[in-house]
Parts: sequence; C-alpha cells; structure tokens
Amino acid sequence: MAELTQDGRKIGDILLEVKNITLAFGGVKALTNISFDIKEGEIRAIIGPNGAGKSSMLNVISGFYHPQQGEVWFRGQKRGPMRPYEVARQGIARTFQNIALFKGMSTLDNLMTGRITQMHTNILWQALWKGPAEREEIAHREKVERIIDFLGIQAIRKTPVGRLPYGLQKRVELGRALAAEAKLLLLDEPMAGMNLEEKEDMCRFILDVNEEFGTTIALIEHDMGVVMDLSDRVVVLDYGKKLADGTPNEVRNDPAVIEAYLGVGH
Amino acid sequence: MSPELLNVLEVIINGLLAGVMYSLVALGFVLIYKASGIFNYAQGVMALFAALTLVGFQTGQIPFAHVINTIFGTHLETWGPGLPTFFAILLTMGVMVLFAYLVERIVLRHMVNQAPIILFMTTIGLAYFMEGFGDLMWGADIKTMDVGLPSGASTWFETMTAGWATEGSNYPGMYVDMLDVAAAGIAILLVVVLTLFSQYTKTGRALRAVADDHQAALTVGISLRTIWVIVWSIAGFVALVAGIMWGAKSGVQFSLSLIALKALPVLILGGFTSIPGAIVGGLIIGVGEKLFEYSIGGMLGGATENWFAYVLALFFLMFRPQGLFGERIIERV
Amino acid sequence: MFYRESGDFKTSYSADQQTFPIRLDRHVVYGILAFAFLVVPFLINDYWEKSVLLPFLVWAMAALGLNILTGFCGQVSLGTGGFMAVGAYACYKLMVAFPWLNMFIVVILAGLITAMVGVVFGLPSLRIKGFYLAVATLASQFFLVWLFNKVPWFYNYSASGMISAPERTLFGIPVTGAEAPPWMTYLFCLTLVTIFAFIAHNLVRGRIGRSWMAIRDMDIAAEIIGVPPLKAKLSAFAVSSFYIGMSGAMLFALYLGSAEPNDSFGIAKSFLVLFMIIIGGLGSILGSFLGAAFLTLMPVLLKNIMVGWFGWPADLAAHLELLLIGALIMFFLIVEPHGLAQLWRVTKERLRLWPFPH
Amino acid sequence: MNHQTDTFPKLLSDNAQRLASKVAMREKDYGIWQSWTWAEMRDEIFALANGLAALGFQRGDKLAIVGSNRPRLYWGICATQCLGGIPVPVYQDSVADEMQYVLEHAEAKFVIAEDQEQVDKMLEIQDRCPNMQHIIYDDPRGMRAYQHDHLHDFVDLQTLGREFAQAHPDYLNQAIAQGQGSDISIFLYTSGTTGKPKGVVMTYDNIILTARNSAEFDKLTSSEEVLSYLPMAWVGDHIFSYGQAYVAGFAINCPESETTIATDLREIGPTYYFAPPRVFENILTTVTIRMHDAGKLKQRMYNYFMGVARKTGVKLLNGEAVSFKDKWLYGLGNILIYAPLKNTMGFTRIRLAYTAGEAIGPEIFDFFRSLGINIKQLYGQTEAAVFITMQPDGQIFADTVGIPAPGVDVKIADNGEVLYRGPGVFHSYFKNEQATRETKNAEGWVYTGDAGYFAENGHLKIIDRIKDVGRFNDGSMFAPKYIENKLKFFPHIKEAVAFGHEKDYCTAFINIDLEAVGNWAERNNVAYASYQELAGDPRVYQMMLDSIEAVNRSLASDPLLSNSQIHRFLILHKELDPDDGELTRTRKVRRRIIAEKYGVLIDALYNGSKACFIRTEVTFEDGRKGAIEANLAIVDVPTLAAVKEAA
Repeated sequence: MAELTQDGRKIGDILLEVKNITLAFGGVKALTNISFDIKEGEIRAIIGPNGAGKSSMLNVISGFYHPQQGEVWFRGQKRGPMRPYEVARQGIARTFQNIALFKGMSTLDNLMTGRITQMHTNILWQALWKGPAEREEIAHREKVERIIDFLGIQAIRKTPVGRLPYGLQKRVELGRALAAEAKLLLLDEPMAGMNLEEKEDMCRFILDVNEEFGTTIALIEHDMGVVMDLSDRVVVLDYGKKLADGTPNEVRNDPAVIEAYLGVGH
Repeated sequence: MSPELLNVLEVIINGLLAGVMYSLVALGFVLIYKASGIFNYAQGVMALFAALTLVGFQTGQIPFAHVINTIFGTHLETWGPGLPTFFAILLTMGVMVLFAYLVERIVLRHMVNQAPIILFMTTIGLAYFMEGFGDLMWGADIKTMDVGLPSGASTWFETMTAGWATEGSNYPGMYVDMLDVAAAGIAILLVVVLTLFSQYTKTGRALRAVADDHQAALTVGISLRTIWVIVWSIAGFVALVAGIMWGAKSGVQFSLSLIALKALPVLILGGFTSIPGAIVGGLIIGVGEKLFEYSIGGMLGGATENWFAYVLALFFLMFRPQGLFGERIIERV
Repeated sequence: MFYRESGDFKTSYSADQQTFPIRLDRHVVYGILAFAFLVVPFLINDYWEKSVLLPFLVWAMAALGLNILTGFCGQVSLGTGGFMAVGAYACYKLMVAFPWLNMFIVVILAGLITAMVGVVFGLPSLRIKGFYLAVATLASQFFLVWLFNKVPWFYNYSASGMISAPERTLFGIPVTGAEAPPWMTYLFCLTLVTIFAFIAHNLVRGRIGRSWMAIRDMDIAAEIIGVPPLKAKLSAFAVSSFYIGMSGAMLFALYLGSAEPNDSFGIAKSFLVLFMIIIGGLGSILGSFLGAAFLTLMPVLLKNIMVGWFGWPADLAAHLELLLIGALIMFFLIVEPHGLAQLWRVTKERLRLWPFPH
Repeated sequence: MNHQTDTFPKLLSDNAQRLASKVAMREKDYGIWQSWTWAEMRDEIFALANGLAALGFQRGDKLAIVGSNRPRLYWGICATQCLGGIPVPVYQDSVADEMQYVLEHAEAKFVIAEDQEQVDKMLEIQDRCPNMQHIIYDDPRGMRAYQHDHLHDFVDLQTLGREFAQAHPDYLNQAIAQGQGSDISIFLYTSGTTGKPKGVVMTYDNIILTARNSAEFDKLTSSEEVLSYLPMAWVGDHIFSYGQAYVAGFAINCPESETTIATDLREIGPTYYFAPPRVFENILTTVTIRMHDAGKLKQRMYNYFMGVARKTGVKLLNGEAVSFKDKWLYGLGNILIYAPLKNTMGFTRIRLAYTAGEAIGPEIFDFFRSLGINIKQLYGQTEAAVFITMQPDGQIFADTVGIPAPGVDVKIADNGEVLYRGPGVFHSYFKNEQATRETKNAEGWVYTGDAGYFAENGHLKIIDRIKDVGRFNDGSMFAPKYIENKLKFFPHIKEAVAFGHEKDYCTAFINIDLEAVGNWAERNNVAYASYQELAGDPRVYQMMLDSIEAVNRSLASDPLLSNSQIHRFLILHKELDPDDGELTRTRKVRRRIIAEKYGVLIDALYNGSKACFIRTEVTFEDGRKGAIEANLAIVDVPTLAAVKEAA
C-alpha cells in the first residue's frame, strides 16, 4: 500500500502507532487518550500550544515516560514496558527541545556515541584496541564521517561541543540522532531559537534526511510555516487531548484548531 | 519491667543523647549547604579549631608559641592565668566570625558557580589548612576542656530508674552522663534559637530566601557575600558549641575533627537541605547504631559504630534517594 | 614553538585516532618511556625508590582508577582507601596461599577481586546521585576498613593484626620483601603502570569510554540515545576498582611491605587520590599522572626544605606541611579548577600556534 | 621525443608501472587524506574511459569539466585523452551564460560536473548547447530526484566501464596507442580581459615538452607534494598539477573545499607551490595582523628576528657568504620564529615556490625569501603553456621576471612588445583563424601584448600591457599597470586604476584593502559601519596620500616614467568586482568597462573639482542587483621634479 507524495517520495505502511495513550503525573493528566500513527517514510508533525503535551508524547514514544494506559505499537508489534535505551536499540532516535549534547565531548565523539547501539566489541578487545575494537571503531567512523559531510560540520569535527554556537549545537544533535541510523527519528523543536537562515538550513537537512536515507521523521515544531511546508501529516494536541489529525491543509482549516490557536494568540 | 527491657531503654536514651550531638554537627553542614550550596567538609575541623582556640584562651596560651620557640630559640608558654570561660567563649566567637570573613574574602568569592565537587574539595583543602593552622597555633597535644558543665553519672536518675526494675532483680539503674544531658539541652536550645532567628529576623528571612534562590536573595537587598559571611559565622558558632561538647567529653584533639564523618550519614538520611531532617536523622542514627552495637555488634567484634551509620543511610537511600526531608528530585528531559 | 605539524597529515582513520596524533608528542613520550625503562634502573637508589618513584607509580595507578570512575563516568567516590585495602589483602592472601604464583598475576588477580567488590558497592549508584553517592561510598570505606580490622582470617590471625609481604621472586630476583632491589620493584611497578595507562586510554577512547562520558555529561540523554546506565556505571566501577585494587596491592606488597587498615587505607587516602585527579585534571589520563606526581613529590620537597634545610622538628614540619598542602589545594582549585592537564592543554595550543597568540 | 610517453595516457601507464605504489593523488575528504597510488589512479581513469566509450564517446569528442579541483575531475581529463578526445576545463565560478558560451563554442558533447549546483547550471543551458549529450556528476548528493536518462553517476559510469572492459578488453589500449604527441590534448579558454574568451588549442607536445623542460630546470622529482587549489581551467594549474605531475610523477593534493584551503595547505606542507602575488600578499597581511595581537615580548622578538632575516636570509638563500655571527643569529631566529612561522603557514617543507601573473611587491617577495622560502617569479601566458621566462636559483630580483625558459626564444619588438617562440607555443585558437594569425606570425613568434625590455643583467622586465601603454599629451610614456602595481604593493591598497592616456597628467582610483585598513581602524578605534564609510574617512585618505607620495618619489627617480607621477586621486566607494565585470576572473582590471562606468569620476579628476557624486549598479553575492550612491572626495598630491639620470 505504498503511496507517492507529489515530490516523489514513497510512503509505506504504518511504522509506529500509539493507541489511547493516557499519561498522568500525580493527579495532573499530561495526555488523555491519544491515538495516532506514523507511516514509513513520511514526515509527521505534532503541533499544539505550549503545555499541550507534545514533548510528553515524544517522551512516551522514546520510552522515557510510561503511560498509565494505552499501547505503543512499533513495526507491527506491541511494545512491552521498556527502558529508553531498549527503545533506542529498537531503532528510534531523537533530539531534545533544549539541546542535550555531551558537553565534555567533541562533535565527532558525540556522533560516535549516537552509534553506540551498533557497537559491540567486548571490553577485553577494547582494552587491547588493536584488532576488532579498532576495526569496529573505524567502520563506524566512516559512517559518521558521511554524516559530518552531509551536515557540513567538517570544520568543527574535533571541537568540544560546549564551545559551539547554538545553531551548530542543534545541527550536531541532529547528527547524533542521524548517526543511530534509526527507523524513526523524533525531533523535538529542531528549529527552536534559530534565526531564519539557520531554520532554512535545518529544513533542508530534514527533507534531505527523509529523502536520502528514507528515514521516517516525527517532529514537534512551533513555527507553523515550517510545519506546513515540511510535513505530510499533522496531529494537533491541546491540553493533552487530540484536536485534529490530517494533511496540513485539512488541519489548517479545522475550526477546532483555529480556535485553539487564536485562543493562545499565535 | 525486666532488666533486659530497661537495658534496651538505656541504650535508646543514650542513643538519643548521642544523636543530638550528631544533629548538632549536621546542623552546621545544612546551614552552609542551604545558603551557598557548598558541602562544607571543614565543619568538623572548625569544631576542633574552635575548641582549641577556646581552651587556648582559657589557659592563656601564647599563639604559635611552638613555632616562635623553634625559630627564635625562645621558651614562650603562656602569658598569664588565662581568661574566664565566658570571655574566652565570646573571644572565640569573635575569632570564628573573623574566620568566616576571611574564608569568604580569600576563597569563596573566587569560587562562584564552580562545580559542587570542586567546592567540596576546596573545603577539604580548607580542612587540611585549618588543621595544620590550629596545631601550629595551639600545639597538637591533647587538651582537656572544662567550661563548667556538669558531668559524670546522674545518681538520682540511676536510683529512680533502679526502682522501675522488677522486684528482686537487683538492677543497678540506668547510666546517663550528665554531660550528654547538658549537651542535649544546649543543642535543643540552639536549634530553637536558630529557628526563631531564621523565622523572625530580616537576616534570617534573607537566609531562607538565598536557600530558595540566589537572585531572590539579592532582591531582598542583602548581598550574597554578606549572607555567606553570616552563614559561615553561624556555622562557626555551631561548630564552637559542638567543639565544647565533644571536647569536654573526650578531650580536645585531632579525632574531634572526625565528628564531621559522623555527621555525613545523618545528612544523607535527613537530606542536605533540611534542618528538621538533620535533627531527626541524628536521632535515628544515634539510636540505631547504639542498638545495633548492643544487639549484634558484639558478635561482629564490636566497633560497628564506625560504619553502621553509613550502611544504614545507604540502604535508606536506596528507597529515598533524596533523603528524609530533602526536596524531591524530578527528572526531566 | 617546537611543533612542526605541517606535512604531518593523516591518510587513514587509524592514523588519525592514534594515541598521540602529533609526531612530536609521540617522540617525546617514547623518549620518556625509554629513559624510564632503560636509564633510571641504573641510577635508582633506596631513597629515590621509597620516597619518590614507587609512591608516584602506586598513586598514579590509583589516580588512573579513580579518574575512570569520577573523571570519565562522573561518579564521585570516597571509598578509594577501602578498595585499595581490598586489593592489598587480596594480594596478601594470594601470596600466602599460592607462593609459586607469578607476582604480576597476583597483582592482577588482586585487582580482579577488588573489581568484584567494587561492583557490589557500585550498585547504589543506580539510584543515588551526586553528593548522596559520594557520601554513600564512604560506607564502603568504613565498612571495609572495619572488616579487615575485625576479621582475623584476613591477616592470618597475626598477633599484630598487620599483614606483611613475604618474599617473592621474579626471574629469580626478589621483587617483594626486604631483599628486593630498588630497580626491581621500580621496574615491576613501572611496567604495570605503563601497560595499564595505555589500556585505560584505549578504554576511554572507545565505545565504553564514550558510554561513560555520556553518562557523566547527561545521564538521561545518554540513556535515551541507547546507553544502558546499569552497564555503563557498573563497568566504570569495576574497571576503576580493578585499577585501585592493583594500586593497593602494589602499595602493600612492593612499597610498604606491610600494612594495617587504619593508617594505610584510611579515609585520608581516599581524599588524597581524589585530590590527585582534581588537581591533575578530571577526565584526563595525563592528569592522573600529573596529579599523582604533584601530591607525592610536593610533601617530599617540603619535608626536605623544612627538616633538611631549616632543621625544624618533624612534628612542626608536619603541621606546616599540612597547612601548605591545604593552601596549595585551595589555590589550585581557584586558579585552574580543570587541573594541571588543562593547564598543559592551553600551553600546548599556544606552542602549536607560536608565534601567533591565537 | 620518446613516443612511449608522448601523451598523458601513455605517461599514466608508464608511471603506473614505474611508480606503481607511489601516491599520485590525495583528496581531503571525510576527515582524512584519501590517497590513490599511480596504479590505482590508472585503474580509476581507465574504468572511467571505458565508461565513456560505452556511452559512445568518439575520437575528437569534447568533454567539458565543470567544478573545483577534485581527483575525479582530473581523472576526467586523462580519461578523455585516453579516448583521443579533448577535455575542456571551465571556470566553475563563472555564471551560466559565460559557461554556455564556452561549452557551445567548444562543441562539448560530454560534461563532468562536480555536484548538483553545477549540474543545475548545465541543465539550465542545455537547450542552448545542442551538442551536449551526457552529463556525469561526481557528488550524488541531492541528485536522486533528477531525470537520469542522460545524467550519469560517476561511480555507476565506472562500473559500466568495467563491464565494457570485460567485453572489449583491448579497446582502450588501442585507443591510447593511436594517440601521439602532435595530437590536440586540451582546450584552455582564456578569461579574455576584453571580449569573449578564446579557446587556446594545445597539443600533447606543447604541454609535455614544456612541463618536462621546466621540471628539469627546477629539478622536480617524484617526491614533490603539490596543493591543487587553482582553477583547473587555468593553464597554470594544468601545468603544475597535471603536466608536471605526470612528467615528474609527483603527488597532487586536492583541498577539502575552497574554505579550508589554508588548513589543508598547512596539513600537506607542499614542497612545490605556486600562487599569484595576491595570495602571498594576503598571507603576509594575515601574519602582520595576527602578530599585532601577540604579547609585547613576542612582538619584540618577532620584529628583531625579522630584521635579522631581512639582513641575512636572502643572502643565505642566494648562497652568498654571511658572517658567522649572522649565521648564528639566523639559526636562533629559525628556531624561535622562522620555522614556527613557516609551520603555521604550511611552508615547513617548501623547496620551491613560484609566483606570476602580476608584479609582486618587493617587501612581500623579500619577506618570504628571507624566511628561507625559495620563492621565484616567472613570466608566462596560456599561449606559451605558461613558461616564457623564469628566474634561475640564485638570480632572483623582485622587479624582473628572469631569463628565457629552456627552449624558448624571447625578443623585443621595435614598439617594445615582447615576442617569444618555443615548444610550448600553442597550436591555434579554436575556430578563430584570424585571432591565431594576429597572435602568432609565420615564423612562430607569438605577440605577448606586453611591453618590456631586458635589464642590463639580462633579465626581462615587464612594464605593462602594450595596448595599455599610452602617451601623455606631452608625448611621454604612460604605463598604468606599472603605476598601479607600485600602488598595490602597499598592503592597505587592494586595487588601483591609473589614468593619463591623452591627458596632461596622471590620476588614480584607489580601492582600500578592507582587511588591512579595517584592522588599522580597529586598532586606532576608528568607527565605521560600511566599506563605503571607511573608504570615505579622511584619516584613510591621509594614509593613501602618504603611500601615493612614496610612489611619486620612486617614479621620479625613473627617467622613463617620471612624468607618470600621480597628481590627483580618489578612493572608490565600492570594491572593484569580477561579478560587476570591472575585473577579470583572474582579477585583472578591465579598463574599458571601468572607463565607461566611472566616466564622471574620471572627468572630475581632471576638471579640478574637489568632490564628485556617483551612483553605481552592483551585483550582490546572491546575484541580486542594487545600487549604491556616494559623494567622493578628490585629493591633490604633491609631485616632485624628475631626477636626472646623472643624479
């Protein structure tokens, strides 16, 4: 049931589906009975006013929060209770709203850490370095270098990320997520706090990622313009409830959505 | 009541009394940690230093006599009969304030927004420094401290409790050291005073403000620096009191500085930021370790106090990582 | 100023990520190693062995270990003394139980045993963080020391309650005991430290090291991108304790010759090692060595000056030394909280850009 | 000559055997220097050649090469030559219709483009280039969505080629064997200072003989390292990173990107280096600027030892005798300053450096030579396959360009124009008989279009373009370029345009060097918002005035040119820019265009007015057009009486 978008990208079967997710902290309900799906190869946007529960949704998907009710289905299988790192190993990578890079490490090491789920040589080989450990290291370095090249961050390869300007850090973080070669890429406000130029670059990258590597992308973004250009389908949350779900146009004209947005005065 | 029961009761009472002492030291930590986020390892040494100074003043030692003698071949010892206890205490308080001022001036103000671990290590450095300094100033020999506190067994308590025992079991009665009781009394007094201070004085409120958030403190209109000096001074007083108690109990010597180590488990138990926590924690640990030693310690070869407190705290933490009264740690992404 | 990097380019990743990518660094290090292995053994005497070289090597090993845990994995530990004790006693028991066992094996086994103990005491780190953990590790410190005091089996019921290293030979030459020649003990320690320094570097530059640093820099993010916190933290505790255990064994068997829990492995030692890595530089192999050198050599120096030159009484000198070390530590933490390693890094950058400032 | 190696494909096979395991090419990519030995490179090239053959590449077909210095693009050249085709490298920064002219004129049937950007240009002009049939791209990034019927991925093409080789094992060898020295090897389009570019047709003999002679002249060996960063379409790069590389068998290194050249240069540390004067000038400027931020001690040290170097270095390099003390001081300076400096610049291993195209400032020249960098000048042009004259070791002068290159005859025509003849002399201009005849006479003498004369030491001295050499109304000679160069020798002057032909006296436009002057402004806290504002600052005018007076002084001392002293000048409000057609791509001044564009200003220079208003169209980076306006001050300069030769 693969369909084609007008710009010729293939959209496949359902990759991830959340069913009736309800998440509460103490008494407060962050998410109430949310269901939607993400299809293979598409760019899916989750939008909504502040405190709508977008980030909570992402945290549920990446296994950081465990919802009281509801199920997460990934690649056709119901997901049991999992630690976040197990979710990562299943092939879900993500970036964070306020950059969560490893400040003490270089750009290169951050990206290499992104591949940690694929690295396996045991501690003894590591101690010896020469042999399997080095071979593995180099194999992954080659992959990472492709990403560095793709994002055009060669110049900062060995700079500690702590020293980088905000825009570049965002880019490195994207790189770290890409390095995981995940099936599904979750981007939490990839363009927050960027200037116009940086936003354009970031859009370009997201589209290229989706196109070149066929990665499925789910992103949270405030900038409506961006969302409408980028995404194939949009799901709208408000106060932890699902307002609407559909193509950018459908959503744009949905009265409930308009109301909600006028409500918060966007 | 059966003698066994009474023995347990005795152990508990002594545990409580010891616990109060722990709380006393822990209090010093909490004050500083709340106000400046610094985990002040030097608290113990401060107690030692305070005690040394006090004794020095009382006995009229000449500071640095040892050093001077070595360098100039003189034979200085004392300058006279020494001060009456009351003045000596006042003077010592003055010294502690001066000390607090210097610490802020020379060390702390250079350390703003450093990593906690660095601050912690700095205070350890400070501890080393003060220990060396104290020894140079007053000599390293063990001194006896007498500030006129009652000491020895309390006979009426003994006789009274002896009566509780079941007939025929010639139970001697409970042993309670007057000094411990006095110490407990003073400690409680101190806590009350501190609470009142922090509740009803401008400075006190400022302190609490700082604890919550430093910016807020500045808006209260007291500079962070001043507040730090005040806090460290108060911690100094607390240290002095603790120094007096422990000094009077087991002589003024290096080991006194180790009470800091006694206070640490109290802290994790009670939480770094909570005064009530420090007190309750202290009592729990005091009672706990005494009971453990009494019941099981013997079988393990005794001296379990050295570690029991820690292991207790450790297991406790497994279930409440932020301590008894500490603020809850919420993890966010 | 001395760097000539132009023309020293990399045509392969293994060349690019080698231990010393810059040619000059490489040569200097080789030079130092050659000197340490081939020249020093002929110059060394009892004084240099006992009061300079051995302590430096032993503590460097300990610092390496703690730096792995604290500097690279971000878990502060005050239990170093206790773990060194484990290493020492394990070493002692092994030496006594298997007299024929090669000393290298003994030390490494001692390390392994410590590693296991370390893992056990590391378990709390999964729930407890920061200072709470730091203080919690004191539990291991006190408990272990108490244990070795109270359980006679550990010191083979010796009347003094002390353990003392029997003589063991390597290639027919005594390496422990009173008869061991300085150069032998020195070479023994040097070999171990060198090998394990490289191993430490290999670990921290690879997958495992990255998982440690990820946990250190941002544990939640680390877990979400796929680092299992349990594995990362416990492996750090294991490796760290392994090193510390070995240093404990070396301290007891080769340096002191005999040991007693309270003095040899007291809490003061835990702090000492922590100072070494903080003054040397957290998260830096080189830093571990610099720190160890600084804190082992400086007291010797001070003593020599005060007792040797001014002829002051030892106790006075001791107090002054304490005071000075405390002051120096504070001074260092104020001027360069990132330690000597950082200092060196900056200098090196300047040298590479010479004559330009930046 | 030995017909085993009379074409590049043959040289390639030869090197692939002699130097099989020696590195022929490196490229900074994915963080390391990816390397190819001669053998590997041969296989790559052959695979490509077979691929082209499989696409139906015929003898004599033209293949255009559009992109920056990439190994695969260099391979494209040789692969084409293997099939007896003609490669046509194109300046990749030229805009689409400039490119379109070249591709159409050259009748290019195939194109190898670097990346999406270049491919897009090709597709844009495709319909106007009927011959264009196949486009091959190096970097597949973003190409996925394109229609691929006549687009080919480089690697796919090579795979295709390998299959083709299976089917026709000896096709390629035959094709290579057919080639001979007299065949056409390449078209090099000159970015003509005036009018449309001309396609210079070169034979294998032209390139290979010249390359071989010059390589022998400078004793180039297979162990040289070269950084290939100059446009592939430029004859210089074709000689230095292709001709000489194949002849001598040394390695060429392609930088990661235009922006990283400095770092890449430093990493590679070439032994043999070519750069136009302005590059050396920029290096010197940056060095001076960076030293300004250094600590007092360092600065004192630097200044002292640079003094020593000026005194001793050049002598040492020319093998002259110097006192032991100086030698010792120089040695010390070498440890403290020179060697580290060379290291930061990437010249640690440099054995030989060339500069050409423009005259180079004496102090720039001496700066590098005094550091022990053997930088030399040569005089050449595309039509000569570069080399006309070059400076032999030990006979280096800043103001002359050396003696005739091996095998080249040089003579001066009566009108002062420089003529030459030699093995490098080009075959013809493609599809332009007339131009060919105008430039190359029957005896094979080529008119350089430059005015010059042989100095008493036998070295050639170039004054100016012959057609630019004008006359003042009093009939005395006016050599604008010569004057402009003297001005441009000052670090804070970027460009200068002198006027005086058929006028009474000489005047000039000045372009300030934003980097140098900006830095000066910073240090003397002169606030400025824009280039224009800085250029208009009176203090800047004063600075320029001083420099111009200095120039006048030196001009006064030259009897031939004493009348050329500058009487009035102004500082332009914008930088002269190739995108506005004011300069050529190689940054040569386009006098005609400037004269048209700034007529008002020129008039103002001569009608004695103190200021002049001007409005100019400009093209921005992104191609948008706009206009800037300014009111420019005009300043008079004191001049000196001519110094008599006696004096």
